[in-house]
Parts: sequence; C-alpha cells; structure tokens
Amino acid sequence: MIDMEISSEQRQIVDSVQNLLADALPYDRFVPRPTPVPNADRAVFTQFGELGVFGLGLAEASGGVGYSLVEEVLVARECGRFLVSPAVVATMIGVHVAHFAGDRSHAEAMMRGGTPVAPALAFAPAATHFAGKYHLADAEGAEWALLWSEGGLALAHRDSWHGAQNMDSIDSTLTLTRVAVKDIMPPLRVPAANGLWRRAQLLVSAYLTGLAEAALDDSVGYAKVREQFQQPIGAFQAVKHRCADMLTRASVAWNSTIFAALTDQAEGPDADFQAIAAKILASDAAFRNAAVNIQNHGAYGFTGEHHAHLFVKRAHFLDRFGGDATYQKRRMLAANAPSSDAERSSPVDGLAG
Amino acid sequence: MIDMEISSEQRQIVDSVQNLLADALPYDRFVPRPTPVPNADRAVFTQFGELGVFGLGLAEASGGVGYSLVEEVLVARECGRFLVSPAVVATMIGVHVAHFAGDRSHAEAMMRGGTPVAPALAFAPAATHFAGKYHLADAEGAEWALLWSEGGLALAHRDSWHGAQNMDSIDSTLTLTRVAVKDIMPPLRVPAANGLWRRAQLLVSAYLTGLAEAALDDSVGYAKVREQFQQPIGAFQAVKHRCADMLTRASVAWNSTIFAALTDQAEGPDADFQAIAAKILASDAAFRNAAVNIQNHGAYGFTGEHHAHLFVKRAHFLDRFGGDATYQKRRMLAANAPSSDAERSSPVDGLAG
Amino acid sequence: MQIEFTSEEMAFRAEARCWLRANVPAGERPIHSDRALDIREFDLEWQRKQFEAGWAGISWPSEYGGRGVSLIEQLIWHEEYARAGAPRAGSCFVGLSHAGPTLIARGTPEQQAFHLPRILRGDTVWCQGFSEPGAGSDLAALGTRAEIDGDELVVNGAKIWTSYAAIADYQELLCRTEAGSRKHSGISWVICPMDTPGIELRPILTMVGPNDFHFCQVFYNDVRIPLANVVGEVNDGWNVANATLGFERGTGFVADQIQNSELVERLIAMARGRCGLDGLSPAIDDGDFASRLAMSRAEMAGVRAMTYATVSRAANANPGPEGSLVKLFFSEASQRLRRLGVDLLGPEALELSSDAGLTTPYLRSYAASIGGGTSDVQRNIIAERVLGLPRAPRP
Amino acid sequence: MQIEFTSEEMAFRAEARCWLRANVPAGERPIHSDRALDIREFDLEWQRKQFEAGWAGISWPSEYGGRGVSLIEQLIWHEEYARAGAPRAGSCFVGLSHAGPTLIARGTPEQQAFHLPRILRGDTVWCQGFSEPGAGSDLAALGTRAEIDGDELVVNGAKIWTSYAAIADYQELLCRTEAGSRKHSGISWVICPMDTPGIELRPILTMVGPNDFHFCQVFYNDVRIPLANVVGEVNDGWNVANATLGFERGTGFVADQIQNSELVERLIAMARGRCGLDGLSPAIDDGDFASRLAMSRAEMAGVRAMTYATVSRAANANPGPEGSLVKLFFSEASQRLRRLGVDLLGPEALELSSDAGLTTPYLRSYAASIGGGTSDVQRNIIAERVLGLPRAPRP
Repeated sequence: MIDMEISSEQRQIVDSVQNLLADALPYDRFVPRPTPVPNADRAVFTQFGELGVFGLGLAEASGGVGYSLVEEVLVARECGRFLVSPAVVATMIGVHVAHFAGDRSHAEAMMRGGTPVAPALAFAPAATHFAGKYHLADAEGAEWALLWSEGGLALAHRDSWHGAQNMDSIDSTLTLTRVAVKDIMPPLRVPAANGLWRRAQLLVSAYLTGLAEAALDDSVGYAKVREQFQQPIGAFQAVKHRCADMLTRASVAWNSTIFAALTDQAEGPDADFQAIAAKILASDAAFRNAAVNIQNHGAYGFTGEHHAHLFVKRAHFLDRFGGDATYQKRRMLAANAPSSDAERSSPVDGLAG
Repeated sequence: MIDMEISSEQRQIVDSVQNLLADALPYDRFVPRPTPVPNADRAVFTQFGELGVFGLGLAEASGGVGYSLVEEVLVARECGRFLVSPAVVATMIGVHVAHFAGDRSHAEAMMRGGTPVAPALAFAPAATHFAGKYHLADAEGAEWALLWSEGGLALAHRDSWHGAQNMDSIDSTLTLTRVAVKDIMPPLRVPAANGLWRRAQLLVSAYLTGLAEAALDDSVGYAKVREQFQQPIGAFQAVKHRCADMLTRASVAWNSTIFAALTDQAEGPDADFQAIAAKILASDAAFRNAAVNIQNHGAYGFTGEHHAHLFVKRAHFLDRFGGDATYQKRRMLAANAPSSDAERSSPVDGLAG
Repeated sequence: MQIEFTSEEMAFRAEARCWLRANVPAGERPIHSDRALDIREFDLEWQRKQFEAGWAGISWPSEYGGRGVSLIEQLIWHEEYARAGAPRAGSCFVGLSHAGPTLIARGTPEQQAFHLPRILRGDTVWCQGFSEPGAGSDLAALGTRAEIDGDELVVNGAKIWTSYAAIADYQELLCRTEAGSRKHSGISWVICPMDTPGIELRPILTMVGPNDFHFCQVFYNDVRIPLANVVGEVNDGWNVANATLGFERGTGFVADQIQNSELVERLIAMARGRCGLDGLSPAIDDGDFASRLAMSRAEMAGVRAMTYATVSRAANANPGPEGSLVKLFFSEASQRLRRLGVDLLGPEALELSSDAGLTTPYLRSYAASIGGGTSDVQRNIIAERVLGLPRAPRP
Repeated sequence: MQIEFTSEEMAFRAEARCWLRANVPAGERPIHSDRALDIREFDLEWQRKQFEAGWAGISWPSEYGGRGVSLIEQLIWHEEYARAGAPRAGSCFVGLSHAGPTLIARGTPEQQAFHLPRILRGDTVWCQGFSEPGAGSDLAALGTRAEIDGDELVVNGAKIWTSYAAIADYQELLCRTEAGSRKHSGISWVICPMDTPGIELRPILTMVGPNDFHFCQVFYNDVRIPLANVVGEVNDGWNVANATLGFERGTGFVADQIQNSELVERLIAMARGRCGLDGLSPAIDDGDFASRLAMSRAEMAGVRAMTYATVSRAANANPGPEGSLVKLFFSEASQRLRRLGVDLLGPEALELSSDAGLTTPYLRSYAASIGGGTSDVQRNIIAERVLGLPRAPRP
C-alpha cells in the first residue's frame, strides 16, 4: 500500500482549517502600519482549539481527536501557507510533550488553545540537555516555551524564563525574546529517543513547505495578471522557469515531508533519516521560493506592503527551530542510510527498504 | 594609471598567435575517429618557438623576447580558446624555471619549442617538496615535466619519471601518464617565495578564461543560427540569460586574471591574493560555461562530434594544475587581504591598496 | 495515507530479492560499442534468464505474457533490481518499455502475436526512431516522409540519437504519411525491420569516451516497409506514440534513482575513508564536501519520495505533466551528485577507467538534462501545463 | 597595460585619506524614517563639510564648482571614502550624481547658476521621479502627463519608488508632454519643486524594518511648474535623462564594493573567532562556511577587477552596456555574501538590531537584484546589446 494522496476525510480537515484561516487570518492582517504591530494570531487559538487543531494527533482516550501525525502535518502546512504564528506548531507539539510527560491537565489546557506555547529556538541545538540561551518567538501571551535540543523536547513554563529581554525582531509580526533557561532537565520533557522530535521536525517541515507553496502561489498569481511590455510577465521564460523551479522545490519538500511522516507512522527503520532529509529540503524550498517570489514581484516584492517578505522572515524562524540547515546537514551525514546492510539482509521488511 | 585595455602592440601579438592557431590548430583537428587520437599539437611547438611564444616574458638579455607576464597571459588565453595542449602553458613556465635555476641552455631549447614540457598535476599539491605521485598531461614527446607544489616549481627530466604508466584519459585528446618523482628537491627549481608560482597560476587562469570565453562564443554562435519552434534559440529567454551569465563569468574571470597579472607586475602587496582569486574565478567560469555550452547545444553538445565536451575536460586538467578549487579556496582564506591595516597605515602606497 | 506493504507485497519482495541475488549476471555488462554484438548477446541472455524464471515484462499484463504485477510490485521489483546490482535493460529497453507496450495498446492481434513473445523471451532488440536532425526539442517538426505505394510505405529521411541501432532487429519509426501535414497530424507509427534495404547507419560518438558510439544517425533511402507494419491508424501516429507515455507510471527510472542513492552512500563512505588535502584528516572534513554530501543525500531521499508519490497518484489517475517535476529534479540532482563524485575522487577522476568507476558515469550525466526532453522543455511543461502560465508568444 | 599610480595620484590618495580620517562624522547616520529631518540634516551637514574642504562634487568639472579630478582620482576617492567608513551620500545622492550632472550637461546657464552651487554646498536635497506604478522594468510605459498651459506645465499622474521624497527640495521629474506619444518620445525632463501645491506623498514601507519608509509614492494633481523648469528641449526628456547615464563611468558603486570587500574580511574574522555548532572548533571549520567565505572573497576581488576595467575602458570610450555585467555580478555576489553573513551569525541574525549589524543590510540586499534594473533586465541587455542575440518576439 503506497498511498500519499489526501483522503476525503483528510480533505475535510484541511478545508475546515483553510476556511477558518481564510476567515480569521487573511494576509491583509499584515497591512503595514506606522508602528510595528505584532500578530494577534493567538486570539484565534481558542477557535483552533475548538476545531481540534491542537489535539488532532492525540488518541481519543487521551482526550485528543484521535488522528495521526499525518493529519497534523496537513494542518501545519496550511498554517505555513497562511503565515500563522509558529506558536501554533509549538502548541501542537506541546500537547504531545505534556501528554507524554503525564501531565493531562496541562495537555488539555493547551488543546483548548488557552495556553499557547512559544517556540524556543536554541542558541546551541546540539546540546544534550535543555539549559541555555533561547530565542522565543511570539512569546507574548504564551504560557509555555517549547525547548528543543538533542536532549529531546521540553516545556518551560514562563515562570522559568530568566532574564527575558525583548529584541527587535527580523520579523516585526513576531516578537522575539531572549531568555535563559536554567533547568538542565525540566519536569515536562520527552527524551530524544522517544521519537517525538521527529513529529516536531515534520510539523516544522510542513510549515516550511507551506511557506514555499504560498510563495509559489503568490508568484504564479502575480505572473498571470501583472503586465510588462504588453504581456503578462508569466509569458517571459525567465519568470516561467523560475516558477517551474519553485513548484519543483515545493513538490520535493511536500513529498519528502509526507513520506517521512508516513515512514514514522509505519515505524520504518529510516524514520530519522527521512525526517532530517525533509527538514533540509523544506527549509531550502522555503528560503529559495521566498527569495524568488520577491524577485518575481520586482520593487513591489521588496516593500512591506505586500507579504512576500514574510515568507523569507518566517523561513529564518522555522529554519532555526530544532536546528538550522548547517546543523541538519551534519545530522543528515550522521544518520543511518535507509538501505543499510542490516535491512537488506532481512528477507522481508515491514517497510519499503 | 589604470590601463587594462589591450594595447595595439599587444593586439599584434594576440593577432599573430590567433593567426597561427587558426591556421595550424583549428577545432576540426578534433574530428572524432574510430580510435582515439591524442592531439599532435607539439608538432607546431617549433612554430610557436619561432613566433617567440615560449620566450615572450623573458628579458632580451636572457635570450627572451622581452615582454612581460601580461603578454604571456594574453597568449595563454588564446591557447585556451583554441584548446591547445596545456603543454604549451607548462613550456612557457618551464622556460622561466630553467632560467631562474641558471640553466641557460635548457631554457633556450625550451624557447625554441624543441623540448616540450608536460604539466605535472600533483596528487598532493599541498606538499612542501616535489617528491610524490603526479599525472602528466600530454607527456608523449615531452622532455620535461613541470612539477608544482607548495615547495614551488621544478622541472623533472623524463629520465626521472619513475614507473610511468599510461592511463585512459578523461580527455582522449590528451594522454595521461602516472609517474612517481623521487627527488625531494630537483636541481632545476624555483622556490615558492620567488613568486614565479603566481606567473604559472595566472597562465593557467588565462587558459581557463580562454576555455570559458570559447564556450561562450560557441553558444552564442549556435544560438544565432540554430532554430527551434521557428525561431533562433537565442530568442528564447532561457538561452539568452544563460549566455548573459556565461559572459558575466568570463568577464569576471578575465578581468581578475589580468588585474592579478598587473598587480604582480607592479609588485603589489596583494599579488598572492589576486592570483588565488583569479584561479578560483577562472576555474569556476570554465567549468560552468563549459557545462552550459553543452546544454545549449542539446544532444549535439553531448556528442564527441562537436568540441563542446573538450572545454569540460580541459577544465578538469587545468583546474588540477597547481591545485584544484578545493585547494585554492583553502589558500584564498589563508591569504592576506589586499586592504590590510599595514597598508592602510602607510600614507602613500605604490599600488592601489 | 499510508505506506505499508501488504504481506503479498512483502512476499513478492522476498521472492524478487532472492531470485535476483542468485541470478544477476556475474560479469560486467560490456560497454564499448566496438563490442556491440557482445552487448546484444549479454542483454538478450539476461532477458532470457528473466523470461525463463517468469520475471520478463514486469509491467506487462499477463494476457500478453507479462508478469502482470501491480504498480507497487513493479516499484518493488525495480528497487530490488537496482540493489542487487542487476544490469540495466540496455538494448532490451525500447522493446520492453516502449515498443511492446505500444503494440499492446494499439497493435493488431497479428502484430502482437508475432512481436510480443520475441521481445519478452529475449529474441529481438528494438530501437527508437523519433528524433530527427534539426528537430531537437521540437518533435512536431518531424520531416521523415513515407509515401504509400500500393501496400507499402516508401520512407525517405533521417533519424538521429538512435541507441543500439546497429544491433536492433526492429525500430519504432515515426514518419509523415500525409504530405504537407504540419505539427502532430499526418504522422504514422511504423514497425521498421532494420535489415530493410535502403537503411544506412552512421554511428555518433558521445562525449563519454573514445569508443562510446552510443547513438546512430539512421538514413532512409527509399526504404520499403509493408503497410501492414503501421501500428494503429495511418496518420494517427502521434497518438499511438503517446499511448505509452504513462505506461510505467513513474516506475521507469526507479532503478536509476536507487543507483544514485547507493552512489551517495558510497561517496560518503569514500569521503570518510580517504584523506583530504592535508593528508591527515578525512576528506569529509574538507571544505564543502560534507555539506554537498548531506545535500545530495537529502535530495536522493527527496527523489524517492517523489517517485512514491507518483506511483501513489498513478493508482487513481493517469499520469499528467507532473512527471516533469521528477525528471527535472532528478536529472539536475544527479548531475550535482556525479560532479561531487569526481571532485571527491580528486586526481584519479582524470582516469576514465579508474577503479572508482566514477568518471565515465560523470561524463554520461551531462546527458541527464538533455535526453528525454531538456530541462528547458520540462520547465516549459511545468509552467504552462501544471501552473497554467501563458504560453510564450509564437512568431 | 598597467596599474600603477602616478605620484600625483598617490598624493591625492594621501590627501583624501588624511582628510577623510579626520573629518568623517563620528556619529551613526540616522536610518529610521521617523527621523527624516535628522537624516536630511545629517546628510547636508556632511555635504557642507566636504564642500568647505573642497571635496564636494568629486566627479563634477571644476568650472561648475566641482573638484574636477580625473576618473582614477574619483576611484581613489571612493575607495578611501569607503575605507574611512564615511557615510553614504544618502539624500544628497540624486543631486550629486544625477540631477547636478544632468544640469551640467543640458541645463541653461540660469538653471545651472541657481541649482549647482546649492547642491554642492549642501543646501538642497533632490529626489528622482522616473519610475511609475505599473511600469516597473518597462520605463518607456511612462504615463504621467504634463499639459502646457501658457508658460506653465500642468502635471497629473503618479511616480513611485522615490527615495527621500519627504525631505527633498526638488525632483527630477520625467513626464509626457506630448499627448498620445509612445515609448521614448514626447517626454520632458522637469525640475519640480517639491513644495508645489498639488503634490502629495504616500510613504511606502520596505521589507527591511517596521520604520523603513525608504520610498514614497508621489501623486501629482494639477501641479503647475514653470515651463522654464524644463531641462533641455521639451519632448527630448528621454535623451536628457540618458545624458548622465555614463556620468560616473563605473565609479558610482565603488564605495559599495569596498564596503562589501570589507564585509568579507569581517566575516572571515568572525568565523575564526566564533565557535561553531559543537561549541569547540571555530565556525570557519564548520560545514560549508569556509568554502562560501573563500568564494565570496574571490568574488569581491573579481568585482574590484571589473570596476578597474570599467574605469580603464571609460578613459577611451563612452560606457556601453558592459556596465550591466558589473551590476549583475555585483548584485548577486552581494546577496550571496549578505546571506552568508546571517548564516554565520546564527541565532543573533533574528535580531534586527544586533551588535553585528548584519541583519538590516541582509534584508536590504534583497533589493540589489531589483533596483536600478532587475537582473532579468541586465541579462536581456547583455544578451541583446553585448552579445547580439535576437530580441524576443514582441506580441
């Protein structure tokens, strides 16, 4: 069974999320104002909660909706497309961390969307513990921060954020806060060996893929209507070929992400390998498509009046969440190849080897 | 005085070399034959000698023509354009090595073109001596090999080539011979500190630039006449823009090479820096233009019936001569920057700092 | 969504793996074209061996003698095929993947009965006659003409880039049967016996090596072919040629993809084992090699995900222009990988036949973005047919 | 061929260096546009300082009050200027590099006598009014119209991407004075006082930061400008605008180039000093940073060589389309370099105002391949005007 097509049930989930986002969080919420206005996306987190976004992949017995990682990936991709605060991704993951750590009440509060979780971007993602310096993204109003290092994933309550300092953010729609965490091993945590980091990695990859896809859509839409030299710019081969390359990258990113998610679901021996590859490809697609999209828009793309720049800036945030491309490439080389000899020598394998 | 334009006297030198090459060594000497035919370029080396190619940059008092490195660079560039055996470059350099080593009679024999010098591509260019394994390019009929390492430059007589072994060459128009050299310090040598290595580096860069330029010319010529979909392919923006990028790279390569040569002539403190930069840029231009030229020709470019592939293959040889791009990048980082504080603090400098 | 193999599929994999490991030819496939007959014999023998064991025509329906397995089993087969180091189909490729499937789709019972068994059991070699000198990416500019003279076609013209023309028994030949027709109309798809008088071959040297005459130019001088050799309707050849486009629905290049994945692993091992420039630390610590290796590893994982997605989509719909995405990405990623291989290899890369065996395929990789539709053509297809961008103005 | 400075040139360098080191403003140039008047005052004060010391109008002929030095000395000046860390000309740029030179080339004695001294001595700020909404790369699609009404022009329309419009005294304004004219004909070049009634500004936020209103859109609603403000002939504005195209003959961006060269050096030092991912070895040992740094170092050396070549060529001939080569290469190499900077910086790159000061210019670098003619436009110019490739078919 190789089924990478979105089922009709999954399509319904995607549609309902898209409807909510198109309604509550359209791009024009980023219309520039004289003074920077951070996003107010957390105002709709309770609506997300009601829709089941935050408990999507948690078993019903645990209070969740009972779908899987795959459905979470589909939702995270839409969040990337709509440039939703990455706190949405951190909250989705946070629910699992709280659940695994046995804290049902906090898990439930997060699922309701009442206690947003801010992504914590580690200054040193290669550390095997959690103490250290972090950047929190969109932490205003957040109750928790999601720490992520080679030690695994952990939730740090806002009371444990030391020396919080607001910095000018590269993305003025996301606040940026420097904090120090002193707990080597916070109580609510999941060790890396558990594999939850893969879920986190794939939600981040899905968000990055959403950025890459939305940048493509933005370019294609513009190329069809914007005229130069009496023809739509999409008729120029240079623009046309750039759009084709954007689709290629977005398609590679998406298929790698969903393939990795399905591998994780099937407990394939190459789940780590695929999750790392997906992040590298999704991050590359997001950065490059975002830059090309600005170029395709010309001077307009360079303004703050259009949202093209936000795809670039969000890519910088998400790239760092869980460790940036430099770090991921190092992990890619350290991972075990999918077609290892061990797998080969087994006459029958559970997953395509 | 900033004069990077070719003077009328220099133009005459270039013209006479071009005339000889167009006459004696046209591209159609590479018409494919059922069995590989190495080039017979050395047959015209005595004509090169008569024209003064090999003694061009040596002082008249030393038996040379009395021009400078700049004129040698101009000639090496033409040799690259015409895909002349790289032994021509090695022989040009060999004359200087023999001269500096005080061996006038060998220098004179080389100048006459009677004793070709084969380029020796070191397996370990970072060695500070000369013993080791080398590939000789086009060594059949050569009297000497030009060794090149961080120890400097040296001439190894063919009697000192140990265990010579002919290998199948990536470029069937150039024989490839593995040899071992046992002399740590051969008698005819010039230490690196002398700076002659820069001259060698710039002749190689000029040859690589010639490859990049000839690949461009080949593409532009083809794009103007080859029709697809009822128009010359040069009207397609994809082809057009690739050609523009080819010219940009070739232009950067050429200007960097000649700038480095002039800096060397003026004994600028940044002569090393510029010579390394020139090699990196020229090598990059040669490889990329050669590959794009094949692409621009479509299936025809992939054949051995057209000479497009030889630009790629020559680029591999020349890239390795004096150390490949990986090695040059390392040296680039180790070099002193042109605008060092030392230079800045001097109120007046002899060369643009 | 799910990727999990059924027990039947797992059993199929086990069976395929087991048989392949035991039966893959031990010797190297000849590559130089001065040994063309050796190549023919090698390829046909390997095909016969597969036929005898029931593996021939893995993608063919069983009613035509094929193995008749599902698309997923075909994917599994190609994966195992590549991992077992089985030789490429070579001169049997056109018969198995183009000509045979076309006959299945559009041939008469007589054409099928004669040709299909011969292809499957390794009796005949086919070649392709689509591209023409001067036509390049513009296939509709086809100019080889065939006049109908009684019950024969009289063919005049030339084809180019025909692989294995010198050892083929038959050719799938596209020619213009309606004088004055333009573009895609008036073309017929014809079975051309290669021993017909009037056919002449000119081998074309590739850039790969001094004996690599992989392609031929084929000249037709009053070549008389029975009208009964037309497949499908006369003048409907364009549709006939396209009948097989989606035949293998994305699995056609799985073996190549697996080979490239294995190449990445080999290069990583090589970079760990070889010394870098300083002669001390491994090459993987050197410059940008680590980064390029990691990127290639990720890219090849991406290619595999793309292929699985294609196979998944093919279960529900006919393959569309999306195939161009895989082709574009795979060909360019392969070229990066092949270049990385020779860069890592260093000095030995200048040796065409070095033990590492990286130089020849590196040179061959220059064709990846040209053959089967150039990358420019793929980008045009993606932009115009997938994204719906306007076609460029035509003069 | 030669690159060796004369003793006069060396003396000039010494003098420029000495004066610049002593006089470059100590404070940072304001950057946020909510401090627009501070910016104006800062720029004009620095211009006045240069004027008083005799350095104003380095590229202007001495008969018009400029320094009147040779092209090579201009190059030297810009090199020393950048190395001394002197602030960019900012709001004085258009007056010094476009409007002033245009008046020198085509202005009446009265226009020259009034405006040139004011520009030089730092009294007036000029802005540009060439680009229009919707016109983009297609400058000939200019639609702002000016009707002649007695001895006045009545201007209606809109311009866009006008830097410093809010603090400028004058604008060099291109408008269509011949109704119904197309492309490059029927356009006039007009001195537009920015305090004329009917002019309205809309600041445009850039992607660089929340207060970076670098550009304005400028609306003209029955703006009455004396006909005497037309520079050159009425309807000859396209030629007037192009009169200055080659004015600085390649030296216009020398300071930017030097700044980028210095940035490479700073990044190399930073990569040597900062720890990489493992917290132990320096970042320069990490992944592909070393390779990217080396390449950027070489590329910036290449840019400098290109500029020297341009200056050298300008001594003999008017600058041609070759300027596009430098622009194309420099803008893309700068973007690679700026991206490398934030990659090396790592976490702090997310901070717009971090001490390293790398993020803001990184964001600004996205404009490098757009402003002053997109990279696509540069490639078209190179292909069509330098290489002579056919123009694409126009509908």
